[in-house]
Amino acid sequence: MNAPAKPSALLAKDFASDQEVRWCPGCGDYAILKGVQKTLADIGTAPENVVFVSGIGCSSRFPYYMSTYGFHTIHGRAPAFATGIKLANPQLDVWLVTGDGDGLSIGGNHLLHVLRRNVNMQILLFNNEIYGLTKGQYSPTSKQGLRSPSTPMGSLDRPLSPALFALGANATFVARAVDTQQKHMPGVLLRAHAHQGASFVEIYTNCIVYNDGAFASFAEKNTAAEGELVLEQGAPMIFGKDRDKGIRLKRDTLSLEVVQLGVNGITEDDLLRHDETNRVLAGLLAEMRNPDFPVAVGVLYCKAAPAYDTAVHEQIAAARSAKGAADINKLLRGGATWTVGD
Amino acid sequence: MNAPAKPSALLAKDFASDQEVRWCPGCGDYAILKGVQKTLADIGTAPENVVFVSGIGCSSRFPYYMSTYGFHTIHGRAPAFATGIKLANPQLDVWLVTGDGDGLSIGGNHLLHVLRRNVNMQILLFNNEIYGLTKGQYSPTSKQGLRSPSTPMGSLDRPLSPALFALGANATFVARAVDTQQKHMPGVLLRAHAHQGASFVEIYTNCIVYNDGAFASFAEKNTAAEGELVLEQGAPMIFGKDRDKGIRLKRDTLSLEVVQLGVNGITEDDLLRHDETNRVLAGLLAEMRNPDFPVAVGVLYCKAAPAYDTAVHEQIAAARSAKGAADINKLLRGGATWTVGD
Amino acid sequence: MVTSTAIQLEPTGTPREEVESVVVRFAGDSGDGMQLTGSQFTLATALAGNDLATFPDFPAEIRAPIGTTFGVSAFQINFGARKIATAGDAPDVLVAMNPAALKVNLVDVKAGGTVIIDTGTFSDRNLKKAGFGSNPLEDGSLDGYQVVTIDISKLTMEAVKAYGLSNKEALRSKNMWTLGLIYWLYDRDRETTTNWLRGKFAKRPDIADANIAALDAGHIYGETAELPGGMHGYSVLQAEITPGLYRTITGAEALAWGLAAGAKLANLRMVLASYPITPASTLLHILAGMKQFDIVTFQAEDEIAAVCAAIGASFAGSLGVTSSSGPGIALKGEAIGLAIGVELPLIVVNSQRAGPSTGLPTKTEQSDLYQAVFGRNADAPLVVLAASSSANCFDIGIEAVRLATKYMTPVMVLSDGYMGNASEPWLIPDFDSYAPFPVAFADHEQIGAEGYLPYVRDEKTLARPWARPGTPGLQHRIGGIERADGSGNISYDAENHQRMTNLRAAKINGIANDIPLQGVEQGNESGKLAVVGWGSTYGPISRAVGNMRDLDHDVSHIHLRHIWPLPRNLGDLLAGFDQVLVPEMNNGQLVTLLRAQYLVAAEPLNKVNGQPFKIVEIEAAIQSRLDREFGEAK
Amino acid sequence: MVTSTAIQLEPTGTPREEVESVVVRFAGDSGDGMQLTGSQFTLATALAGNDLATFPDFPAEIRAPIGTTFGVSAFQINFGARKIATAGDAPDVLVAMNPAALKVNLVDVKAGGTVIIDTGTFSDRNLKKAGFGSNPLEDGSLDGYQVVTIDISKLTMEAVKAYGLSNKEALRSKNMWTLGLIYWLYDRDRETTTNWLRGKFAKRPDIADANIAALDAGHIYGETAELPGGMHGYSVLQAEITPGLYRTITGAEALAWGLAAGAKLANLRMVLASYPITPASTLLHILAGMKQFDIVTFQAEDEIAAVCAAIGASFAGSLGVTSSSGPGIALKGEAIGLAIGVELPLIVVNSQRAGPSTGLPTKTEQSDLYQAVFGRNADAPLVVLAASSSANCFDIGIEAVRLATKYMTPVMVLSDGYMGNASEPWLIPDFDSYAPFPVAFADHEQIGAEGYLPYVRDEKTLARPWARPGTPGLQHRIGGIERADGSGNISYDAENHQRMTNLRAAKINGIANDIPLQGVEQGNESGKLAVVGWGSTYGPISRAVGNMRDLDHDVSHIHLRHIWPLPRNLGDLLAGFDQVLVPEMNNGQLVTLLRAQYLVAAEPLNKVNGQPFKIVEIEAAIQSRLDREFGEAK
Ligand SMILES: Cc1ncc(C[n+]2csc(CCOP(=O)(O)OP(=O)(O)O)c2C)c(N)n1
Ligand SMILES: Cc1ncc(C[n+]2csc(CCOP(=O)(O)OP(=O)(O)O)c2C)c(N)n1
Ligand code: SF4
Ligand code: SF4
Ligand SMILES: [Mg+2]
Ligand SMILES: [Mg+2]
Repeated sequence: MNAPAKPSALLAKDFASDQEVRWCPGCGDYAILKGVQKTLADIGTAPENVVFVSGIGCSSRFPYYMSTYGFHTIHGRAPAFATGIKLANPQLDVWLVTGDGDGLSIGGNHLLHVLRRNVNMQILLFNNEIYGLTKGQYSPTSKQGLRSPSTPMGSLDRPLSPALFALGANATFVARAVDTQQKHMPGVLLRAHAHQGASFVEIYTNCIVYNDGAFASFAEKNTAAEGELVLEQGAPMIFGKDRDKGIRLKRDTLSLEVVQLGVNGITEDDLLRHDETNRVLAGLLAEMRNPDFPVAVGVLYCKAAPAYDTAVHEQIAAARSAKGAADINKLLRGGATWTVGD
Repeated sequence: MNAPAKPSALLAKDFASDQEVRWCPGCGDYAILKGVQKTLADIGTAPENVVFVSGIGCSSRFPYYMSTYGFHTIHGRAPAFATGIKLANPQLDVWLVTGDGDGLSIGGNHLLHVLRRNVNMQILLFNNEIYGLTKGQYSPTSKQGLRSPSTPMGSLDRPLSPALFALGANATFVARAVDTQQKHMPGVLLRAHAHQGASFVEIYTNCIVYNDGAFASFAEKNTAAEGELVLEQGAPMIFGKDRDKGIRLKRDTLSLEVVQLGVNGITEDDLLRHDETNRVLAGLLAEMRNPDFPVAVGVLYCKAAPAYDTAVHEQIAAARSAKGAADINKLLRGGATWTVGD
Repeated sequence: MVTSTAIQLEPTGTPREEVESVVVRFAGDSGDGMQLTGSQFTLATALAGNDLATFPDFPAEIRAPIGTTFGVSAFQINFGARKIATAGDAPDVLVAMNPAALKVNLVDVKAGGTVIIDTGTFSDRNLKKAGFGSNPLEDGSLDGYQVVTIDISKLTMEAVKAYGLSNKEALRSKNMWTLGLIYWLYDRDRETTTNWLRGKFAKRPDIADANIAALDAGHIYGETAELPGGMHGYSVLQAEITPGLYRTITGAEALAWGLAAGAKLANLRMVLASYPITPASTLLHILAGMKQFDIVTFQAEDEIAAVCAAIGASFAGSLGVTSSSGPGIALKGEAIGLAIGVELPLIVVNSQRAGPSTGLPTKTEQSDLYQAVFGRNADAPLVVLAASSSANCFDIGIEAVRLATKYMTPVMVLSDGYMGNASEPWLIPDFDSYAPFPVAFADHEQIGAEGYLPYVRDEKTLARPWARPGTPGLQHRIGGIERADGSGNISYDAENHQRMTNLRAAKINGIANDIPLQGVEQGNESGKLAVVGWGSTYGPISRAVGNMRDLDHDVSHIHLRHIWPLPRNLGDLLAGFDQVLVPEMNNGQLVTLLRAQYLVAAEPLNKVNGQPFKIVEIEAAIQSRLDREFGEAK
Repeated sequence: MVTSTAIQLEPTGTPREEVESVVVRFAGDSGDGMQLTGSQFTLATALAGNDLATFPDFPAEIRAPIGTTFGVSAFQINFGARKIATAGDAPDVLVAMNPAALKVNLVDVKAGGTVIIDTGTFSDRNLKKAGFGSNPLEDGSLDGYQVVTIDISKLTMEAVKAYGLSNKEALRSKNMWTLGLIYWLYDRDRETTTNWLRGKFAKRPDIADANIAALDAGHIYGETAELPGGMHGYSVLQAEITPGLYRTITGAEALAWGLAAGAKLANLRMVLASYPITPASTLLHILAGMKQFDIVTFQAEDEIAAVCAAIGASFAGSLGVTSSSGPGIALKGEAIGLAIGVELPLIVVNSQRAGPSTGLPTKTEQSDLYQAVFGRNADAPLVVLAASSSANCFDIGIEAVRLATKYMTPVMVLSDGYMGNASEPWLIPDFDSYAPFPVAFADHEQIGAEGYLPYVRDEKTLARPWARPGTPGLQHRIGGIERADGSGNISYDAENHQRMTNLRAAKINGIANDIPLQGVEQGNESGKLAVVGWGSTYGPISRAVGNMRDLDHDVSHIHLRHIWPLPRNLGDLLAGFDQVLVPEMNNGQLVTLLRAQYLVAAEPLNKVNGQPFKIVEIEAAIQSRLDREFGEAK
């Protein structure tokens, strides 16, 4: 494979393609695009080593806007394409962009399997809780009761939690970011990139046309402090405008509660400290929902495990050293043969 | 719909069809067939109200052996067929039979969605950790390293835990049974049947030809007592030949440990009591694996939630009473019309 | 073709020129409400007694940045005093609400046509966004057109000033101002639009009032202002139209209602299982709002789940329907094979769009005929129907239900994005005049010595019985593995497979005896040239053939609605023509079928640029075939 | 056809009758090792210098209950001193290891043929299990056959007594005893089998010894015992075979190796992504064991993931291959459309089986031609190749890689269950004699003024360049929405779509200039009747045509390996024949294609009972066509 000279000091704009961005004005995806371009610049990878792969949806138009290699595939199947790319060339830095419909409706199975196999890539699921591109039908993450063109009397499906789904799929890295939080996002993306294996990042994004304000209770300037818990490894779980609230474990029921610091003698020491290697904790955090709880963002779970694509190529290397150089003529003559004389 | 007279005192054999059972001699599926037939007799449903739906696989031949209505469909899609059946007629008692390949490989997405939607049916996943019908390739539940025709150097995929997957899918009922445990199975199946919504039951079954002994460490006569924890709602978690071992919660790490009753003053009161309404606990139990832990069987999780198919028909009823009797002529004449005169 | 025939006097005394038919295109930014404008104009035109046809052309983007060419939305209407077959080849009048709309649409306008422009939007910034190097109003680009420049933006603002709206809200009435002007231009009544505005903005009467004020202002402007370019009013006489009650209807509506009607005639609950995809989603949306008809709609997790749920519903005794567009239909192929094998009714609606793969989702094409007829593994015949127009979708929907239930077979219905969205006037039928075809489910009488046999066939139709789960004594098991003739049990028997394969084929082929003989739409039953079409090419073919016949050319129009099996007289019919021309919005698919079936030297005429055929294109092709024949005859 | 030609003397002095060719079928319970027996006999026969062909026939069940008819496994071999084209219409010799095997297979045995029966298994219980009302050994059912009854079970037990095996283990050698007897019957050498047993049971020498003892005992029995039914030894002379080094090869092996060879010639890593399905899994299994060839195999979660991963691998610069059988291929249709649109190399192998739907997974059929050529949404042409025999799979594999990489296109390879499993002798080619066709990936030289343009085409092939991610400066983005000619960027432009549709079609059609002209396998280049076949009907057609030509009939055999595009001379070639007959193991698919393409009145000859054509069936069809022609000529 090519080992290109590392370009020095890449800027976010070096990762922007010449294509006009065609999301609706005000769509949350613009902010994610900015965040990703910044992250790539921070990482400093050469654009030619990066591949963006996506399915179909507004979010899945993403690759066209990056100056890297890009493959806008078909609806729901991006994880399989991405897996194929990594199997062909594990050196490539693969980023997968999908939506809540693309990734969890038609593509749920592929997402499940790429996560459990732990193929080395970053998976960004743009969750706007709606089908944007097809004009506003409810999605598997839409809140129950949503009225949409296909559910005029309100949707009846119980929504999936992408993070909980990923944990159930045996994912090794599960994180969350928010379109509006440009300062926070690159940190999460950097962590995802650093992780060996399938790094799953749910990004809340506002579809201004069909589901405006779906995350208003925590994703806006004036609601973030109260509505959100920013996770940090080892740190006590504190949130609130005045940093006066925290999360405590109710040990006997294996559940969480919100407590007020300073009230009833509660101190930081009573609070849960984030341990991103604990899957059970991650599951509890994933289930925190407004208004009873703050929504947890940041790295919910991260646990080292061998990457699938690496292991595949180790087997190939092992076979080559065990069986010797491949020789087609030898292959054809292996096993029982006989000669017919002239 | 038909309201057939309830036949009195049905026997297991009343649920057997006239078709010769064609699994390999010694296959665990025979025992499940017996267990299911017995359960149906215990329930006392009329066979004509019961529909067995399956995908493709050895396990999926199941419907042919039942005297009920049966639909042997295509690989992986049984949950969708079953959903359609319930949407057409919620009164039918639908049982879905699938395998670890059928249900979790090609069919993972449909299983995910039928669980999250909570469509009222019983889902029996026959887990033999192998593809039986196609002659022994590894499956998504196969242990890592399994050598199979498609993985001659050992499989690299990290296996799924069906129960954990179901919990991640927001399932409302998750249970486990074992082919060899004929006494235990009907109880679990009765519970599954009683639950309103999608009841997921993983049944460990031995593929004697391609994966013999996969569950030997807990599913055999001489290993069950030590290898297995039989869950009962509210009961302390005790197991072992001498009922001298138990499961205790390590509160600070949110994890479980095996303890010896009587040692270090440990008594029954120190043990966890099963609470099947606690999803976090269910997740912990689902992850217990031999040899460090006993395998939990019985009802891991059960929580009431409205069934999807019922809710769908409630909307229809509501629309009918709100909009009045359907009249095609009125429909065609709704909105702006005009008359062209002679 | 606008043909001036007479000069009438306006009430005000201004002369109104009488024309036989007109093509108007409204074009503006996605946010300018051009589709609404178009549909209001359509309704008013229908009420005025003209025949008409429309072509809505949406941008591919959900909401492209304002002012860009890819954000342009257009609506074309052709209306007249005679039978109207298509939305028209080229607009006589283009309304361009901004530079981008002008940029994209000017090329299509007929030479010498009228171009009405809102100069209020022709800022430098907007010109640049639209990709104009210089201002087309000044650089001579518009030479050769009748140009009418009006600052519609400003005039609208003035008209609605009284209602205290924000600038943005006020400007939203621009389309109504424009509509008012066009209403004046063609002497349409404003009342329905006024009423519609009152209903739509019931909760915001200020907005309703503002829109009505704008509408009136546009109209008054026409009446009173001295129009630039010497524009004057026209009148279009009423067309000769079959008397009766009419409405406008889109293909998607007609199909939804046709399926509902069919289910009613079959006395079945309908279960529509679908997954959203452009342009098929509309059918799901419409049926989702028809729950009072005992219609269950299910947005499945994907297209495979959708078709499987529909088959499950049919197994359970309902009418299973699924709908999608090309790529989604491709995903359903395996399951459709199962429905063919287990012989259950199933309706699969394909709203075709341009491909391959994702292709051009918002552009029309009719390139899924191969997929419909051949697109499955193994020998897997089914019924294929194709609607020929928006309104025809209603009858095709009913026919699909009839055949699916009578023959226990999947039926594929081919529609397309154009037909689905385009509306046309429809003489509303009396539903009571449709003969019911209630399904006779199997009952205990079908239980014989060997029990109930789900694969014993009706001798005439070759259909197997349909037993509804829940019926005592009829328990049976079916599946995708070959089924024994009679019992339906798994059978690996070689001769049984041969027999069942033959039976499946014979059942579908036999349907040819239960569908109408193929007729000729226009022209003789034999002759020099047959133009054979299917689907939404009906309009342009019929007008082109009509025009050519008016010029005394020997050409006939044959239009297929039954694609598989083909009508049993079709081979003989085609044999009566010297030449057969098959225009299709694909690279040649029906033509393959006809050549293979009848060894007739049918020739393709293909167009795959996402646009319907123009009449002139087909006229030219007809001419060239006829010329060639004369050439040979020399 | 066994034709006695001379009497030879055995070493022992017994006469050995010389025959030209023989058909032997081994049949027994799944557990009886009939496939192993068959393949050992095949090898010994090849070493003896005969030509041969085989037909393994597996039961559908994994492991049906012992003794049932649905658990019967059979292996047929046709071998001779002349060219052998098929596994033979009807066995001369049937070896029936139990009543069920007799029950299932007797019907096929040639009248007067030999039936060798292990009477040790003919217990009442087994007879009942096999569904015999009375004992066929006694009730006259076998009248008309040469019946050789031997208690093979007992003789085997005796032969292996010395090795102290359990009864069950001992009885497992029955097949070797039988093989020994048949080796004697046809004068085959036991050495390779002895060596093979030693290798196979290297860890259980006692079992190896027992099997060898059984093999020897069977042989000695033949030499010494006075055989029932007057059976005596035969000899089959060596066939005239091209000199060289040979091996036996199944279609699955040949295809796996052909693909590996092709990848090597293209200088590419291969990524095979597949999902298990009968009978396609074998290819996955074989390639999974070839990692040393830099072959990545991936068992995906389903067929869709498999094809998508393969396309992903091609995007990344490897050779993406996916394989399945009919129902799985149906699932891949949507993604194949993407590969067609983005124009990446992809090989899709379809090991066809009987359908529709799940159908008869273990039975053969060639009914996926429609799906291959037409089975996708929209105008989506690709290359379709069909192997004509097990050995031909090797060259077809290489050709698939050549065309996929040279033309940047998906190639569908049609094989079938029969071909995949059947082995035939193969003159091993010298791989060094194959011309390499290394892929020239795009490099910085392709960067022009507008940057790198992934859709600028090679003028001759119309292929676009292939740029490997990781290459600096060639970053580009492609996808399923229509791509602008040149840049590949999303384009909604109408004329661009028309142009790209035309280019895609022209590229595939142009391949007709890069494939061999269609030749005639046997017979003249024009004449009264052409029999046109494709795929694994090669054997029976070639023998049937050969036989009819031997009888001086004017009939030719044409066999297609390139199904799409068709060879450019095919139309002219077919036009030279009065009649064209197309035998297919389907309900008539290639025949549709030929009729549509060339307006030739080709007629179908269909067989869909899961079994290959018999030679006599094709002979009869040829005769009837020739008769008819004479009839017309009168
Ligand atoms: C096979 C197939 N089915 C359906 C579609 C239509 N489709 C395109 S995007 C989409 C859903 C998009 O939702 P999401 O993934 O949430 O993306 P968003 O637009 O919200 O970013 C659907 C249903 C398609 N293109 N292909
Ligand atoms: C579309 C499709 N793909 C693949 C297959 C082949 N196939 C049949 S069953 C099966 C896997 C069976 O495994 P599992 O579900 O675990 O069932 P088991 O046989 O082990 O009971 C596969 C791959 C098929 N029939 N259809
Ligand atoms: S529809 Fe929604 S998600 Fe799509 S671009 Fe517009 S705002 Fe964004
Ligand atoms: S292969 Fe395995 S799972 Fe299938 S029937 Fe045999 S023992 Fe059972
Ligand atoms: Mg979304
Ligand atoms: Mg299994």
